Amino acid sequence: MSTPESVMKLSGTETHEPAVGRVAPHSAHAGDQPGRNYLNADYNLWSWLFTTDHKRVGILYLISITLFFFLGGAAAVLFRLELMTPRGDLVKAESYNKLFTMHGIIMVFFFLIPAVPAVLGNFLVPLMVGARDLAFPKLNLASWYIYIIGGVFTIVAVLTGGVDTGWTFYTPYSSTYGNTNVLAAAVGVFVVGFSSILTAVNIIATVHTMRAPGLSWFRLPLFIWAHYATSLVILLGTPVLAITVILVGVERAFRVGIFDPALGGDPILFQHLFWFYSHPAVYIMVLPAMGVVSEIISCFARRRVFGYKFIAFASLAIAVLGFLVWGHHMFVTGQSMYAGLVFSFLSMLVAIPSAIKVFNWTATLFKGSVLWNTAMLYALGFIGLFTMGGLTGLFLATIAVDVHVHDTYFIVAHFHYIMVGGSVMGYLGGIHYWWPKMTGRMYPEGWGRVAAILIFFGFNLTFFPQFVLGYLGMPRRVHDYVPEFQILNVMSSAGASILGIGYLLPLGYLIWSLRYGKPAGANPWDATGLEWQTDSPPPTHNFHEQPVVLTDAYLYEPWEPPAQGHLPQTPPQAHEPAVVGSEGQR
Amino acid sequence: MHSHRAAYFTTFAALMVLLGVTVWAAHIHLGEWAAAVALLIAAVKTVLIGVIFMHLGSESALIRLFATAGFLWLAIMLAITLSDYETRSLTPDVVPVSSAPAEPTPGH
Amino acid sequence: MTNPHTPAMAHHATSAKNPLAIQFDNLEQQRFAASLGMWSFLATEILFFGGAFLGYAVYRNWYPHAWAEASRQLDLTWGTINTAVLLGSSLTMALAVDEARQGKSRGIAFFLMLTMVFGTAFLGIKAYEYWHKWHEHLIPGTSFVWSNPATIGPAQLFFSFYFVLTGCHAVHMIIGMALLLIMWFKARRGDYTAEWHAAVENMGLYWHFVDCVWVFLFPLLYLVDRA
Amino acid sequence: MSTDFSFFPEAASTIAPRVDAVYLFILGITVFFTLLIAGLILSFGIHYRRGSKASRENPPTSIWLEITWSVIPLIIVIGMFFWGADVFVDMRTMPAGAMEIEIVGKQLMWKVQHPSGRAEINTLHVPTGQPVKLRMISEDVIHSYYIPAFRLKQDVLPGYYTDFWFEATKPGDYHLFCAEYCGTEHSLMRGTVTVMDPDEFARWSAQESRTLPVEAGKELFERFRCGSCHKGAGAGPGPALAGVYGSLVPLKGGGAVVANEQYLRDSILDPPKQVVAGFEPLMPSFKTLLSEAEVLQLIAYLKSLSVAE
Repeated sequence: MSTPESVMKLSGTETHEPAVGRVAPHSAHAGDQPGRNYLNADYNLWSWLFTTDHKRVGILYLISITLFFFLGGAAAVLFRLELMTPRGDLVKAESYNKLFTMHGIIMVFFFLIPAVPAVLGNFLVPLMVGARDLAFPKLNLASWYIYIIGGVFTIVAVLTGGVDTGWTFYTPYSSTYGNTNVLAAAVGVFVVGFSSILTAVNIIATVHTMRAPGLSWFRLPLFIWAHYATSLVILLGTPVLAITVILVGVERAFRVGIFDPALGGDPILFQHLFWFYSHPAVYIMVLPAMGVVSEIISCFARRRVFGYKFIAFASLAIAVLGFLVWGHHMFVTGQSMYAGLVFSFLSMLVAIPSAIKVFNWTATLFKGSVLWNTAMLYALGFIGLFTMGGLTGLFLATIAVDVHVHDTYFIVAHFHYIMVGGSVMGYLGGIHYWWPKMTGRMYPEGWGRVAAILIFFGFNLTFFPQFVLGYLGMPRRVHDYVPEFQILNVMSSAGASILGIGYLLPLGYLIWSLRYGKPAGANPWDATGLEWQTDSPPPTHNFHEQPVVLTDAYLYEPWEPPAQGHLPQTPPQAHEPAVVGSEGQR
Repeated sequence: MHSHRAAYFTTFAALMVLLGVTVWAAHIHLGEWAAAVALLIAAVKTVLIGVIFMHLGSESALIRLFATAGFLWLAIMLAITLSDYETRSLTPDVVPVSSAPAEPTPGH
Repeated sequence: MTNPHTPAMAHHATSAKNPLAIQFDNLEQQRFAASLGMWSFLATEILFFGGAFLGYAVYRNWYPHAWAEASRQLDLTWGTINTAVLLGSSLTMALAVDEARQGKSRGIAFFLMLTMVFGTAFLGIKAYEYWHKWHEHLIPGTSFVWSNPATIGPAQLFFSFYFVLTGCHAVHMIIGMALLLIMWFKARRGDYTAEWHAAVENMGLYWHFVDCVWVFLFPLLYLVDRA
Repeated sequence: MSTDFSFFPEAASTIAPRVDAVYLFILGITVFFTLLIAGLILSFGIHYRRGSKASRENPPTSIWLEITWSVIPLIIVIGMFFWGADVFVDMRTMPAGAMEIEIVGKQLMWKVQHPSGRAEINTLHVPTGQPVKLRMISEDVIHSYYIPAFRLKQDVLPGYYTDFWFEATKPGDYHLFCAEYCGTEHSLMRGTVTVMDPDEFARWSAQESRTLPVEAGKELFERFRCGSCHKGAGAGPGPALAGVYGSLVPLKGGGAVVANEQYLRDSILDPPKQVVAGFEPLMPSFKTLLSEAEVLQLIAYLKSLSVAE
């Protein structure tokens, strides 16, 4: 067991004893010989494909999610090239429609929703709460297999002709008039929903029942709060998407009119059911990234997060309010005016918790000692771009403006600012911040910063012109547009190529670092948090000795250990009271 | 651990009685209250099954919260969506042409 | 520091004699996690069926008369018997869990078998009802035959929701029956002890939930307006 | 239609400047807060960068700071809501006596029917200074009739009428887009909206002497011999149609409904759906015999019956 890092790896302020004590409960694992960790514990394929180690499932997810990210990205590059010219000349209309649908489905269901929770969440939640594994390891592996099965269905649907309904599958086009593989894609989306449900069940059970002694709720890292709130949203939202996809599938397969107006059905009912899940889904995508940013900001500003409780409760508020606002996607369909006004008001309220978070993160930098390394660049980039994304959401919540900009590129720009500017930057920041912990190797800092800056500017050049295009009235999902929109589209396409290169860089140097990266110690950033109190890469069961948490999270100021014996008052949920020092009384 | 067998049998009997009641209630003319009554009886049966058969009575508050959260969110979904359907015909459009007030429309 | 767990191999099998999984500290924590996990899953099931109930509520609100007319086509006697059968299976499942709490393996197996019998009876009656609908040309789509032209559209909507709701419920029943069969073998093998029987308890939660879904489905589909 | 590049769309309807005002207000808020946050991040980040000599004792943790940046954004967004709602209610309140144009959306095509009898495909000619109400329906999937210069769009649904109104202010040609993805040719479902002065519009309307929709409706009414059942004052098996439009129709099995266009359309295409009290559902469905455009003409005729009384 390596002794806690006493000397600060990086230049800067005073050293201190990390806020974690040691106790050896009867269930410690002397079996983990030094030098054995979860990566070299076993090399054959069997041990990877049938692992129940949450860290290995996280790595499996990392690989499959990266594949889908570049698949969706390739579709994006293709139709960005198409949009360089007003005439639809690079690809036919059908293939353009299939490309943007593939981009939508793959990016939403196979990258953004699983990315942070399934990769970083799976890997870190047990480590951060001081547990040896997730509550249901076999379910965790099943979640990855379900994800792969869903992925296979979707890729088969794409390869055998593609889907051209858009990722929203609006009826009656998807159920009656469209003639592409809607059914196969619908099954793919239906199946992959269960993957995130299982991840959510795992995270909820782990956070509630397996916290380390002394780790009360308000000592949890905000990463855990964010993932807990996300898991609640996944639990309460995803099944509605499942039944919606079944209803569309039944209507399409058996020629039965569930949403068919000819039989008295209502196509807007589909939109209600679809958006009841799909709006909370955008919070599933961004909340975990917020959790990552809270960790990074606090670590590299060497400051306790400003307003810890406010950020924690803001995550829960977003999770709850997120379920009340879906109607703002339907202001201009046949939805009633009064319902529109109600949804507009509620959509305004949901902006407040996000605003609170942004202000708190910014305040955390005040009087801190800020280190501008790669992870921090991504985190600060997240805050800037997420602020723009959130504020442009106010245009869409204001019902009068939404009537004009609905289904235009203004909307495309808004959600890309939140999804790409927010979630993807947060995801990349998290990957870089915990890369040493996951692989035991340091990534090349210089290249990391270059990629982060390149992505930031490539992103802005891609999506800022789309705000202007949107207000000018360019509709979404068109491969052939009126000539005066061309200049802005060319700018956007130029930005897209820079962004594409920006994303390839991390792929390159991170893989390179697996072999040639500097070995990273247990705590290269000298961060607080239980995941940094074990080796990098961690042993199969995470901790050599069960850690005990003595104080609040993110304690970067100087700190003296409390008098011996006076320790955690609020034992975690299901444990007997864990009083340290009295051996064996567990 | 002693057996709760007696409690289960009485609960089962209560459920069968409620089944009879709900069938009987459907045969009397309740008008639009029929749906409400049927749902109420079903809710009572569900609570019975939940508290006794599913041991919610003896579970911790957290699990009871998770048990009710699902129904709460379902209620949110139903309430807001049905409010849209109820108010859809109330758009403040003009009173139809034939009985439009005879005031001169601007701009003519 | 010796510890009851075998050296930290990734795969660590729990068994009847040593049910404590490696990631848990004690059996109470493991049981609580299993129960919380099951209830989280049941919350997703509530909203899964809830989505279909939303569609049902909208269309019943729009076409009350058509849906009452369509609902009268369903066979009420078989529906009532089916509900009673399912409540019965809920009782036997609860008794199975009760036996598990007392560690009586033979009792668990007996009541699990009884639950499966009731479940099979339910699915049998349901299959008969489906055949009856097919026979009466009440399956929505091109082959739908309906006496009153006024309500042929909404009637098809009713039967679409009838088949989606009862179909999803039946699929949940079939999955439940498969799990019961596996559990029956394990119970006979003595895998469940008074100290550790979370699997039986979770199976009970799942089965009672599927029963609760039918408790709502029965009045909403069969008893729209029999006055 | 200005084909040269501009950053801001033209405003050619009475509602457009009001929408632009709300847009610019929110734009101001967005720019202010974005610069505020970015500025704070950069200044804190640089001033307190690691190794800098800035003083770092007693960092503030005041509850008041939290309250301010919760309440102030709340007030701002509530303000946005009310301003937006005010403009939206005016958008959705159809002015009395507006000129009613009927639009039928079909994949790749907008068929327009003017009360003056003129019909158009993918174009729309409207006069300035007069409220125009578009009643729209789709024959297949959901489309969305979108005129950026008017800042207005409304989805066009199959089976249900949707409508929106505008009052054009600036003569000229403006883009017309389909904003809801509707299949392969979604991007080509475009057209032009031509705004003309009232007199020029009158001349345009009179140019081609097409049959008025009311006359076309009357011709359809006679061709399908609707009068054989719908005799005057309920003499026949069908209810009397004179004066039915806009009246409160009691329904068989209780309840009543205002006989608006939707009710008339449903009663033509799906007669037994809402049968009038005191009558039997004998009327056959005309769903396969009439196109949406013909239904609109019949409804125009029925409305003329009520005005004539």
